[in-house]
Amino acid sequence: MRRLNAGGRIDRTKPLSVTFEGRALPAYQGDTLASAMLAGSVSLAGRSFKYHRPRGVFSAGVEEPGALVHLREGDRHEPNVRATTTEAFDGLVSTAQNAWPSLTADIGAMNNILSPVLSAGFYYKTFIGPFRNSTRFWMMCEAFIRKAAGMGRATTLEDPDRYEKRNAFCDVLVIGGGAAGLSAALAAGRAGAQVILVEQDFELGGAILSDPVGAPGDAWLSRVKEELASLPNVRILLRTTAFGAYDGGTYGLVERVSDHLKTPQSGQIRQRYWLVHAGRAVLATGALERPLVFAGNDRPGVMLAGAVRTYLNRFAVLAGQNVLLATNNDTAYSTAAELSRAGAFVTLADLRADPPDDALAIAKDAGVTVLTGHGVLKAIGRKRVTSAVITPVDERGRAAGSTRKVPADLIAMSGGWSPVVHLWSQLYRKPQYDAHAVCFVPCQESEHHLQPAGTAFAAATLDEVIAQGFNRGIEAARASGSTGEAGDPPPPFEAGPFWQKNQSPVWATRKADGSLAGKAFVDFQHDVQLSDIDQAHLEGYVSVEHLKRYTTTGMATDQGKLSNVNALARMAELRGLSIPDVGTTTFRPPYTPVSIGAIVGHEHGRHFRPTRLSPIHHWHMDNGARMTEAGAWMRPWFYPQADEDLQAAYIREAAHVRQNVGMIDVSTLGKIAVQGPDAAEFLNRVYVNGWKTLAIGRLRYGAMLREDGFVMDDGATARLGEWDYFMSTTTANAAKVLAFSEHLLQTAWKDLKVHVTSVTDQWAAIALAGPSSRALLNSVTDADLSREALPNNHVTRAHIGDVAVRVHRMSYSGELAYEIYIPAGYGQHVWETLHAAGQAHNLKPYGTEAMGALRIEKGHVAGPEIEGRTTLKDLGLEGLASSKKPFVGSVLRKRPVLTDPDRPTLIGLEIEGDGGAKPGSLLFQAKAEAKGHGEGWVSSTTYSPALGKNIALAFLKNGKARLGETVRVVNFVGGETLSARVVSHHFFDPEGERQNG
Amino acid sequence: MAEVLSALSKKLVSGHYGPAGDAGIRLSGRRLRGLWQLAGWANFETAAASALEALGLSTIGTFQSAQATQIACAWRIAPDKLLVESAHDLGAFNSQDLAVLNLSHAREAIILSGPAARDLLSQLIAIDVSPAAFRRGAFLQTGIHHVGVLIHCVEETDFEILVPTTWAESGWEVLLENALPFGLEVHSNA
Amino acid sequence: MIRINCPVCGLRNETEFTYGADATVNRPALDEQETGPWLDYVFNRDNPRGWHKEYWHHVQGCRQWLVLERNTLTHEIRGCRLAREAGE
Amino acid sequence: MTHYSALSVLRNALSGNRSWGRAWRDPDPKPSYDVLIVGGGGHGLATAYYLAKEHGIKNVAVVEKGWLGGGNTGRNTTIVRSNYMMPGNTMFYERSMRLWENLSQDLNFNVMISQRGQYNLCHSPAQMDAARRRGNIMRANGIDAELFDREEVRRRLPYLDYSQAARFPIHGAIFQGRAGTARHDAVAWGYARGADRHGVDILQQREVTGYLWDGGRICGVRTSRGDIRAAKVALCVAGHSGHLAQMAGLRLPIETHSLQAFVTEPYKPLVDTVVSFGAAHFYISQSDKGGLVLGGDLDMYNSYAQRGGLPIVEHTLASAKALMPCVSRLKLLRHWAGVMDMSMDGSPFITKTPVDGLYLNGGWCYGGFKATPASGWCFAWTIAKDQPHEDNREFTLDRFERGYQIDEKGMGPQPNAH
Repeated sequence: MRRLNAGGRIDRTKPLSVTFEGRALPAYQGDTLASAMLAGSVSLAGRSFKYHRPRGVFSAGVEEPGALVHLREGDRHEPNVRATTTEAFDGLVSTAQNAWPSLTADIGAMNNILSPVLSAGFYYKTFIGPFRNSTRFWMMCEAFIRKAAGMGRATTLEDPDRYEKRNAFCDVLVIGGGAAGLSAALAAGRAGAQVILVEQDFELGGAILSDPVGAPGDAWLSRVKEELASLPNVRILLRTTAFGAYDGGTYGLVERVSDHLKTPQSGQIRQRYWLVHAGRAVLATGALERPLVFAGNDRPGVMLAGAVRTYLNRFAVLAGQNVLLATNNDTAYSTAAELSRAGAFVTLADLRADPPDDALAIAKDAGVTVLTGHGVLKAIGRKRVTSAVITPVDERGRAAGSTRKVPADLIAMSGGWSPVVHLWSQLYRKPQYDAHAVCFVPCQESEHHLQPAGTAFAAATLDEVIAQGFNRGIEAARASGSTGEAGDPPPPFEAGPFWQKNQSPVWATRKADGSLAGKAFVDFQHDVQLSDIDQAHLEGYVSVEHLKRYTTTGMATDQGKLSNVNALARMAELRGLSIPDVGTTTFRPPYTPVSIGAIVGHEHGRHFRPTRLSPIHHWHMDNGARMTEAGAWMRPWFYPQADEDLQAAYIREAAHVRQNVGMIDVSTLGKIAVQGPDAAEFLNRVYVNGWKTLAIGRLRYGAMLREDGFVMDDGATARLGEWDYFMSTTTANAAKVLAFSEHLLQTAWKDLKVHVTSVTDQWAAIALAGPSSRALLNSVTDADLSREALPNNHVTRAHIGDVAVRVHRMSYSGELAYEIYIPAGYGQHVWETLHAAGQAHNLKPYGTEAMGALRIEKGHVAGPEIEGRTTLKDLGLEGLASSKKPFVGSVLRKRPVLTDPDRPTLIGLEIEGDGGAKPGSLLFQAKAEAKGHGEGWVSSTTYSPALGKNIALAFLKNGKARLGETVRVVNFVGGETLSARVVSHHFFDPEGERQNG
Repeated sequence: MAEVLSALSKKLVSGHYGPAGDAGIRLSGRRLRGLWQLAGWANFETAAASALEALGLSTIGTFQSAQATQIACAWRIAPDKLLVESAHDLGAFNSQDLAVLNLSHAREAIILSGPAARDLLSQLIAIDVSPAAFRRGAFLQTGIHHVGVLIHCVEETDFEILVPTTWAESGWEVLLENALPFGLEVHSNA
Repeated sequence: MIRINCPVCGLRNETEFTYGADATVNRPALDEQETGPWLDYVFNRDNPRGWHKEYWHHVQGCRQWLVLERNTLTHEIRGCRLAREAGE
Repeated sequence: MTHYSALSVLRNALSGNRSWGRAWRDPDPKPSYDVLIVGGGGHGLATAYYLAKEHGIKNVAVVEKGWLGGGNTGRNTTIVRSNYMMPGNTMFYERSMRLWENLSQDLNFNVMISQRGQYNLCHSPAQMDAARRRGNIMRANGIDAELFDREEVRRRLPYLDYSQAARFPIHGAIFQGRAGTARHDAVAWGYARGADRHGVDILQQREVTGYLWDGGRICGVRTSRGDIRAAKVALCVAGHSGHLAQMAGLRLPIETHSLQAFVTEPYKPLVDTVVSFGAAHFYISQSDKGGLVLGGDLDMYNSYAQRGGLPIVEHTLASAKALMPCVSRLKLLRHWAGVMDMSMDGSPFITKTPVDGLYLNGGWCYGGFKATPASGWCFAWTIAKDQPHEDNREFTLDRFERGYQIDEKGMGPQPNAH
């Protein structure tokens, strides 16, 4: 039990039930899972990625490479959870991952023995396999590798929790709630700016929280917090990570709303994704401590010094009794002194020969043994550090004198500090190397919307941290036009040497000959050793990107937060360059991993995309229709009677239309109002056929091309008035045709006085088709529907009951047919009226499948034929094109390949046999070998009840000349070959007597 | 008389949804009095003058601000387009210079109100809807869940959302889904 | 998130728009019969690294086509007009 | 140069891994080359490799402005497949597939070809019909393809959403079993090592700033570190083709767009294949390390910035959860972008250009990585013989003038729809 009896920022009145591997941990409100593990003397927390080496808690924050666990169970199970950032809650259940059969006896740890063989790039050099033209050998090996890799186990269950997205706007976004960020928020808030302050921790304070309770920082913190709370224009988001900086001053944040509870409360969301649009942002993200490199620096019990201090002061956990502190800078001295005062036996080995006197004094006053010019050569112990070999070192960190072994159950190390520049770097900016501060820092550019401050900007003292934060806050507020008085910065508090660095560039301890005393790691999760960097160098993988990818350093879940600088430093050493000359890799979002669910918000399941419903939709649902997707729309596919399947239903429905009368909901057709004095001219330009002569009350079928001369869409357009046309498009292309029309009218054809407006939503539409359609319609309308008064391709206004509708006489099915356009709100009423009146005429509704059968019988083209690669001629529509006028695509449609007489053109097929063909089958000459791309392909198929046979629409090379020929229809993936006779695609009533009757 | 069937007829079911307690959000629907688009060209304002006069309006107004009179509410939705809610039949004003289009059935009006209404909007649209930025009388054309809508701030916490009819039910469900955590009351009649 | 200042609707996220294309290519005159100008209009692009004049369509807003100048390296925008008011 | 094998790895391990030699040299440029390839990505290095190996042209340099493999070769989602339908594409991509199947042995470098199969899901009867047509063309050309119905897909991929709540129900899928993934970096490194072994000079950190001209003919390049002469100059700079062509006075049917990719934290095996969503542009696979690799749509606007925008991040992750609800609690680790040569019909160019001495390989759209071996192979052929191979005969610049658009998706002349 390592919990101290007093101190810390935990609430000892609120004990929590927390378990790891079934073992109860002593936890209180305010703990993290990691602090509870340490308090409960859990030294083995996980296993590394490659060698499955034992790993303990290493850090106290987001950079944690080792203590990754499975959190929660069942459908709330979550893998790869960092114990260090997991707030303890009552009922927390966690287990080990990446270990089998157990954490302590992990078979995968055998890899450790093989590690010399598993060196950098070993995959690339082995498993190539003995067999040419076969990948089997590798895939067999790969199966084992995949099982061993991968860290945590994912659940396959659906997530029960809710997520939410929220847009926010502010003048100043402050990222980080430590001394710099608090000062920035205070300044901007006082100046009157709208401020959002985000902090990833569950408490404000940053590094101040790692000071002992009651230290001067506490008073400073509570004063600043109090004032911030009093400013209504400052919004504080705790448990919130700014994960990404994007274009336009947009930042992505994830707020963990209820991850600190066992389950979200009723109605509560789990996480909230904030999209913040900020005028300016202040980057006050602090710095991360770097490890030192020595043999065994990954052993459980080796930790970052700052983390040890955090566990001591914030969580009242003494992580070891016998502490060896290794450092190359001043910050560890506070840690040493505080550990000593807490009762630990502390030895501090400083790689520097001459540390500053004030730091030395603080350590010595606290009873710490300080060994200057000393380093740790090796940590000893397998699943827990037991001792260390220390040595006097020269100015390069090499052993220079006799080594000795000292007992230690904790080695705390500080290799200096790296500013957290991730968000700044994400905006595709390269940080610069500051040789004095020994780290990469952001450049200061006064105009940029993201400004660094504090230790994120390598501020050297607390005074500087506060001043920078405050000034960046004022500047950001002023940039947004806030003019309020910001006053003076909160006066700095008295702080120990923790805030001063005086860092030495030495980061590794080696033997006198420059070699290491064992395995020494730069990347702790991916098990990248210093020797791997050396090997990469030997093999020529010397650029930072090659180094990273070849050794995988920096590619683990911590994304190199700990490893990058040490790896770079080694490569710089090997190449004889400075660190900045070697360069650095690009930081990419997210700063820390974010849940996919959070970013998705409500857009999942049926809300993945919106759904579009016809005004008559609910009638179909209430009357047993089977629905099908058509883009965003739902459409009736067929209306099964009794236990009919699709095949039986559509054949019955299609036959019924030809014999009696049927009706179908065609509200999904695209409808565009084309209005204005130049409307006819506009239509004349976008359609291939002529429109200048269309009289009011008439409608005409038209086709339009893309700019490149291929067919884009077809449909009928009616002239309703002098300047009013009503265009219909296919369901699929409605939006495209509208946007294309708007583009032409607003860019190239600004002189045309035309407006195009979607009226798809305004009108419900019903197609009534079949020999009895006129009689039925007559029974419910006041209009004269006689052949003389309303011939085919004419329009009339009418009433059905008291609803004013428009009746377009036109046919897609080849039958006597009408399309009835009804204001949407009356759509269902009119449908029901027709349905009721239709009982006397044996009316049946039909769905899209029967509609398809009818149009195929008639040889009308639709989506499968207008598939983006077919020309007017291919579709048998060449006759439509006017030669008297230019139109969209009229020039490019004449390119040689588009006019090649040998192109596949639309034909009909009569399929032999009972089964029918499948769309997508290929056509071959009857006796030719079935290979290559074929002579054509089948686009649409149906059983034709009218003809009593299976038919198809297809494209066949030079097809018009091949009527009567027998071709082979091959469906390779269905394992079926059929014979078919090539016929005209106008299968049924080619003269159109029925539709014109 | 045939009744206009709202596209939300299946959705406007009165009741309280989400956590118990005071509802942060109230949702209901409203039947539009009639909706018209007036569109013109270079001389749009002149061409629309008599129609505007009939509606009690003196100008075509400015972008993003609604003009409301006793008998109409007008939104300037584009430089040369006005969307007007009015019971008047404006079809008579159709001319060579003014294209009038009846859209009365093309939109459903969803009424969103309650203390959390602005919070809900901030979940659905990436526009500043704070009271200072989106004031009474202002309107926005934007997208909710990938569908173009018009949102009119009628009162401090009352908003009308004009949704294309065929998307209305889907849009309603998304509103409902996001409103649930606030506590939600649905009123079948406004 | 690219933010576009629509002259009608104000500053909006790119999600409300669809991208048009290069706005420097001019559609040939309607009666142009030569293939060359059409090929150039439909297929060929300068594709600059840097400032780029381009069309955007405010589909979930005022449905106006806009012409804006945007830097293809930095995504910075300098100027946005209605296409109908933009010069040739 | 060390021959790679388990034995060599063992031998080196025993000597502390201190005896490895460079995988490729870092030579000084010669004053003149027979062929100079601009762009040290997979395509450029493969071209150099096959020029030397297949055509005996060994006086070759590859000039790279940064570090080899640093462009799209190292930024893609590593999918390889040959499910192309259009004449002109089909056999080209199948050649690539066959080269992939022997690439590790050929290069003596394990490029980790993992033929774990790819499913393209269909969400409507119409999509099933389109998939059938594609599958039939593949099969008729000797390429493996199978069409599965909903139940078969469910049996094989049980973790997808088959519930009533799925917005786009799964009707079935087209499957290519030989498709899969390869380790992208290894492809660049393997070709680099292979080319180097044949005597090719790989010249890194030299940016081409212009051309050397001899009358109307290109006879070399200017670089940031001096001029280099060459009888033939070949561009393999997808993403920047427009820029380098412009320096030679050419205007191309290409726009540059950025395409994003995503990887999650590593997990134990969950997705054993490649799965493409048919209702939105999205696909998913799992790397050997365990990261779920997600691919999505273009950002849709011209961009040379190698970083992506948030809307596509949101869209891609929403697609992931729509397809596989269980990913909700998994975490995105990293997202990045590459800049693509988007051609006007979605298909590439491997061709001589109208400028004497200049050859172009570009316009790869979404499909560059999988094409790498065949691209290098066919480009080498074209450069060596001054005429295209049968498999790249249609990848010319004049195909638009002829009207031979190789429009795999039927989307028309749009540089961002393919």
